Amino acid sequence: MTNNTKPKFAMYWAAACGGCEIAVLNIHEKILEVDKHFDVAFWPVAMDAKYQDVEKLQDGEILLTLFNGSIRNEENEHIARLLRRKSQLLVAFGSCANEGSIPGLANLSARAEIFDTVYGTPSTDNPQGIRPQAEYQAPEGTLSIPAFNPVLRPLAQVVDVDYYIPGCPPESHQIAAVIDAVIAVLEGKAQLPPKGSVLGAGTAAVCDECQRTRNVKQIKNFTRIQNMGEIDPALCLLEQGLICNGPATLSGCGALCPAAGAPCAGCYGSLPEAIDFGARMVSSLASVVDEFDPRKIDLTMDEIADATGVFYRFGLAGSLLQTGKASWNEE
Amino acid sequence: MERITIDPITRLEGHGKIEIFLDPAGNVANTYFQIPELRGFEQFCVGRRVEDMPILTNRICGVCPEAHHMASAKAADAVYQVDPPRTAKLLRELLYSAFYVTDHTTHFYALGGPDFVMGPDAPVAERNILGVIHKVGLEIAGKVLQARKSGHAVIEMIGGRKVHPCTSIPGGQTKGISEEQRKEIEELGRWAIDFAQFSLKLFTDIVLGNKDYVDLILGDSYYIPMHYIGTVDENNKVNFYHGKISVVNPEGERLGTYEAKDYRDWIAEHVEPWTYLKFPYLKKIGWKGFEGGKDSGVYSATPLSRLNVADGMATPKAQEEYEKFYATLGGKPVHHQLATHWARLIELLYAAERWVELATDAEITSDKFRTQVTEMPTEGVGCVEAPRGTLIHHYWTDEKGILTKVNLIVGTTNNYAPISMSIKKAAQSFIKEGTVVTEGLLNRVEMAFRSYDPCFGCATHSLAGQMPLEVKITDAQGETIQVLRQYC
Amino acid sequence: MQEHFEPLVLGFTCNWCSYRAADMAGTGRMKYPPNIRLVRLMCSGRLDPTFILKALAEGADGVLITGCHPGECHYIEQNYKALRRVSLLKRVLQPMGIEPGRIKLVWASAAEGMHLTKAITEFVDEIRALGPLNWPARTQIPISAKPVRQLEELPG
Amino acid sequence: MTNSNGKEGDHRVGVYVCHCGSNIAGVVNVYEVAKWAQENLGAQGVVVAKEYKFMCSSLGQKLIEEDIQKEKLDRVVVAACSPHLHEKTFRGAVARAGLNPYLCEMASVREQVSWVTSDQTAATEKAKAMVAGAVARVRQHEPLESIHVPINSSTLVVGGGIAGIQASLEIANSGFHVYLVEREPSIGGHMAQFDKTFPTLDCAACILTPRMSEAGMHPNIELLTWSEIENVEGYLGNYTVTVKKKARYVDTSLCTGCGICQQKCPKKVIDDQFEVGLGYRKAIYTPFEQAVPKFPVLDKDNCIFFKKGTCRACEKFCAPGAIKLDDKDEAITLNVGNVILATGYDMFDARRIPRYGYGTLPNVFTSLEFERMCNAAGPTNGAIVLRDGKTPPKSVGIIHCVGSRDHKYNTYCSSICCMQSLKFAHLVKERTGADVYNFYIDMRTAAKDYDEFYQKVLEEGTNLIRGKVAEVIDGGLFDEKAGQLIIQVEDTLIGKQRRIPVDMVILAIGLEPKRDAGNVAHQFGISRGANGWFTEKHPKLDPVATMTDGIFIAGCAAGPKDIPASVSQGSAAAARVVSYIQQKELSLEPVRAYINAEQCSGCRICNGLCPFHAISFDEVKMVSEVHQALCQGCGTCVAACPAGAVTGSGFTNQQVLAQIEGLLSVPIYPEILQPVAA
Repeated sequence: MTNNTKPKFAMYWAAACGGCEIAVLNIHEKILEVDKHFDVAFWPVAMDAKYQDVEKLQDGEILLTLFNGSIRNEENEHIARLLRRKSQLLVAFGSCANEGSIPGLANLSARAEIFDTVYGTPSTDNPQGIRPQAEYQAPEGTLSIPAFNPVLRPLAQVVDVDYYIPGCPPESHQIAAVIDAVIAVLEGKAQLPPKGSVLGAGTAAVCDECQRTRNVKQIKNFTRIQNMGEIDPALCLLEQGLICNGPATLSGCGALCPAAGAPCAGCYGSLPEAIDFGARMVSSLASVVDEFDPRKIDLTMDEIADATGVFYRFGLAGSLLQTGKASWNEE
Repeated sequence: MERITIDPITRLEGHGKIEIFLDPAGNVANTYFQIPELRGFEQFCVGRRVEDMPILTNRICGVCPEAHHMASAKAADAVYQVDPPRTAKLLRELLYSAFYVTDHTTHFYALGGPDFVMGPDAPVAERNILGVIHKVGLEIAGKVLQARKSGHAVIEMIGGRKVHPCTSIPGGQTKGISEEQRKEIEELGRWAIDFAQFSLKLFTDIVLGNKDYVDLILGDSYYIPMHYIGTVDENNKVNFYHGKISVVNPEGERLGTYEAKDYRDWIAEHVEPWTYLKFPYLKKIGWKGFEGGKDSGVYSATPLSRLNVADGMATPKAQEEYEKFYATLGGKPVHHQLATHWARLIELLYAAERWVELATDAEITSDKFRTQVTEMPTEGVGCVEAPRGTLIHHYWTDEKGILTKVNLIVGTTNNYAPISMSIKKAAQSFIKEGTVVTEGLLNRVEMAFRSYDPCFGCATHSLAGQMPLEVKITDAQGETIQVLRQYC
Repeated sequence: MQEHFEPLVLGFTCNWCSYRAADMAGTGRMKYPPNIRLVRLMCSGRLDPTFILKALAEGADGVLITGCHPGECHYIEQNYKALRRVSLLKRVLQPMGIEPGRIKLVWASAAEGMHLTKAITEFVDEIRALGPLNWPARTQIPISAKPVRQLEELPG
Repeated sequence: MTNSNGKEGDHRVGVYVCHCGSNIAGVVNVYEVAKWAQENLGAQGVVVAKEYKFMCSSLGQKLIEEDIQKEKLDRVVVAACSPHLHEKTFRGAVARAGLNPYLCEMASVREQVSWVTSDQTAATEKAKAMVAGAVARVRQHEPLESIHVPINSSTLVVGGGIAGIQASLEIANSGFHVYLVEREPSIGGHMAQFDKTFPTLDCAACILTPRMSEAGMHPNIELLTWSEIENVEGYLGNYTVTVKKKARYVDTSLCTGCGICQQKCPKKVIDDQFEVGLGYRKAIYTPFEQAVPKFPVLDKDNCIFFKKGTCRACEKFCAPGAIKLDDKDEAITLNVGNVILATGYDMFDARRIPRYGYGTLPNVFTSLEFERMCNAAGPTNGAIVLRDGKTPPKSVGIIHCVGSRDHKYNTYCSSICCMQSLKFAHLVKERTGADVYNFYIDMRTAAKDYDEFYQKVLEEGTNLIRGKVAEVIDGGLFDEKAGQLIIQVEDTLIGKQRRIPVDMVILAIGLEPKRDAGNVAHQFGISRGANGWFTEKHPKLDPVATMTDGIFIAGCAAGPKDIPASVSQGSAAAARVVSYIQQKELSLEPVRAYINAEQCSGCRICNGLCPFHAISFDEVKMVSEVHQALCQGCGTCVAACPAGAVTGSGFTNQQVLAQIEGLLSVPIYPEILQPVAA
């Protein structure tokens, strides 16, 4: 597996669910391409190499690192900094590394709240109110686990990032495309895209790839999927009153969810031109609400349940505000 | 006091870490298996829309999102007291069966299998899927990939996406399948049955044909009597999607069978300050520490557990294998935890058979795959058998269907205590005073815990089938006196 | 926070009404607190919620949005869009711990310099009452964790 | 002084802080602001920061132009007054130096800082913040080319008083079409009610009516009397105005203005409009003899037919059959390029000062009533008599500043009352020989030949008493002759309280903005001052223009004026309009929206948002597009695009966000005193 004439490749998961790794496995034979062109220096899920081994490498010795998962604890943060140092090109891979993804919703709560809830659920028997400790003195000696940071962060908030591959997870065909592009660069057939580019995605929003018919948007009421009698299988879901994140979400997935009858969840995040996903959804939806009476406007907006969670489902940690007040305001 | 650290990928890389403390005599005083991961879903899912839960909880695990998607959808149904149309249930279970095939396949060939196919003491470099390929022949690699591919194909057809499906909602599914898709799914299913049988044959030939392996399985170091839970259908047959949860004690007596919604009468969770993961146990018996036996609340929920609690398998071929299983291992319940690998293959066969049953059901292509909700949302429990254990989602909502409280008991969590115990047991049997710690130890400890196919934040899924291990022996002063490592 | 808290408030004005009202307040030498700093837009319809989030993230304690009275928008009815966006944005921000009162929409015609002056003065007082927000997003939120609250009776 | 730490290859920004005499420098420490910009905004590309007494002066502009050349500036920030005043000025300067004019940004540190802030340190800090904001913004500016729009050559004049008539005639005589809209049945306004005009004492009618009929007959003037403005849309050069022609019940195409209907109409009505309650008119009437147009209007509320369903006298006797009892209000749409508002004024209601007895003491008159009384065509045919209609007064008191220069009512000076009161004094003496007492605060006769007139009146023996009248009471209360009026006043010249008995009191009531001036301001998108008069674009340099291009003001609508001033304003406004029309085409701010087709997903969110229908959807390319001609640059679609695919030039996200960052980069000055109550 090791061949030092080949450029080094690394892939790491920080606070991740493993979906990104599965998505990479799902490119099937393309994996062999990677092996052919790269010396896989570090890929915990795929082969054994230790963090110490990475430290032994020269700074910048790794050509390309795909980093998935967010920075949830001090360990994630440590590895992020290490890999940044060792890599020429660090790629934020997948929604967690790009914008925090769903675990980023934890930024709405104070750390203490999270612990109180998790270790005090209705099925938890914890009369002493025990909370896991980063350092714990067991009778036999000290036990340690990585400390849980107050705020979950996307990769770019911790280290400098060269490229972004969005998606939860990135679609396998997009991953394959990026790998082809990288190999083309290695073979001198292509140039690297400008730093900061988003790779493995389209240029417009999900609607661009959505096959549903669309009309001029004018929304009187918002509804929720379980409350709908009929759902028109061919008409834009937003026009049917469902909150669909498609208009604000970067294309590239092929509009999978709307095609399957589910509103776009927004996992590819916003377009590079857009600064804050939530702001885009708020602004666009509010603009097309067909209501003029201030009181009625408020009522219509009330129909959008959990606007915060829906508009910042994937992007809270990467948004302008990054967190709710509680998570940084803790005592 | 000596201290041995087995750190799967060292603390700063790791997703699971084993600490072994020795007493002055050099015997195992205690072991700690720590989980450094926490996300806090129970907290940040509060305030969300109930219909979002199936796509939010997906992200607990990218290896088994299907399990969370299903449990979540069932909980959401319960919140609205809505009974999805039969077609919706068929579709969900079909997706789920296909998922089981891919998941069990991955585990057996990439993780569990090599230990047996290659032999527990074979050089590390060979004890992975590549070794298996060399020994059994290249076509097996194709079969394994095919099994994964076809599973994901079905998942995408029904669930809308390969990873993190999106089609299950309160009251059913957002889409159905066409007759063309059904045909394709059926074909893939029939192939999956052959593949499952092939895998069982492989196991029989290589493992059961080899006395050493049988001894190993039946040996003492992996023998831990404990309670078992698992989901059974109305005939007490193993089921992954429907049914009640049944509990047997180490003697095989059925302590009871309960509705998922009553899980809190049966299960409680214990908290330790040195790990982020909780330890579920049988409430009626109580938490007695990391102890096996009928007086300790510790239970497991694994393929072996499911077979132990059930009266059999609901499909013919799997039923045959089931009977063979207990005939070979000497009756129920089986406490030889390594036998879990075999049990997993029997489940693989069941899943494939079930897959075809469902794909050939007349109603599977119906367009009645969703029921509009009518009741006011309140509270609901959803439960499925995840490959790694009984998965519970419990939601409380306000009258608008916004989550006010969330409780989750994730598959692997069920087995946290048993895994810790198995590790301790393995450690004890391989570390005796004076015993020089060999790399064999690493492997045995690893085998002990791999048999559970643990999925801690999915960290321990390892493509090359190799759990890199490191043993650090330090003396009481904390000075490292020996480091042992194993590499690919 | 400092003993004497002075809110920092950002204001968005419409080129046709409220910005002229601000001009008029000036020409009329009407006094209002210096806590507010104004941004000129062509219309309150241009108000992108991003601007409000940016202001809060950059340390503003409150944001005042001013536009033409309903029915008097220089661009017919674009001010209604602002009205709707603010209504929805407040709902999005509340669960994030940002009080709805930190964002306020007032109508002020070009003739209402005095009205605008009053509105600004009131708003600054309201924000002063709410206290500082000083959002830390810009100044890095501390990454490294303090230990989780210790509980008295830890076993062992 | 210049700055070396402007980054290489980065923008080179010049910052110019204006003192505006002491208007800014009196409160904001302009030296500190410039120094601060120089020292702290280097990283922002500021290479030079200067302050100067008057940036808008030619020398100030030259300073900027020279720096652009010398320092190779590519961006300019001017911290001075409101951009609405001098943005054009400085863009011009920048352009002369060879930069694109839109690479200049203003910070309004006068209107938004020095004029509205008491605390000097706080003001200086805020000024810094605004400079930082402007610098950050201007760095994001791109060169823009302005957009050209045609100017519709028709003009709307609102208000048919002397100012409106004058404006209309000037424009019409230059060969352009004018719509003159008047709410009353006839043009003429207040001037038509007057008798003599000061200081020349020539009769108002004699000089006004020729102008009225000239306007009435002018081929380029379309009179729309008995009409009101309903709605206004559009922008400079292209306004669309909806006018409501109120039902006249007279077919103007048939009416000959013979007046027979008025004779035959059996219903007498007190004329509280033109005759201010002193005279009568019929239910169908022309307000006065020389009314233009000559067509009468039927007063529905008083018409017997409309009350009882019978009568129809007017109809019976109208030979041409011009009476049209089924007449309806009619809305007509006018397309005009410019608008002149000459909507005039209302009189102060004397009843609001009860102690002067108007409305309770019969022989207390208002100045307007007295004008009508003096008027030969008026209710008394010019005879000056008491309320009884026959007794001439032996003594008359004229009280100045009624409702003016009074903190309880209007604080401003109505500017015409002094001369009007002196005129009254003269007329009383001339026609009745009665004793006349004028009670004044100060005498304001500052215009050509005015003070001469004052001297003349003095010589005529009018008693001038300096003092604010305390009250006017009935002599009956002082066991003196009942009906006799007693004026209680402190004569501040001799320092004595005096009680002066008179037969008649004339209250010189002040001028007030039209009751509905607010609505008019809203309709036309212009502003009003604290006292309610329309605000000029610049009180001295641009007195007839408003902040809204293409909307002009003339006459008393902008504040109390005498006839000569109103007339010259009418001409001035006309001149401004004609100069616009002559340009045929005008360049507008190139503030427009553009959609990046590559980023547009065709979600169609923006399609319904544009009130000017500038956004269309290309069904083939499946993307939305903005039509530049129709786009008015409000930026609503820019803000609404969920993909960020729409750019609003001049107000791009980058520009606004940068400005926000800049504005907030300077911390609030913590020791601000508690804010001054507005």
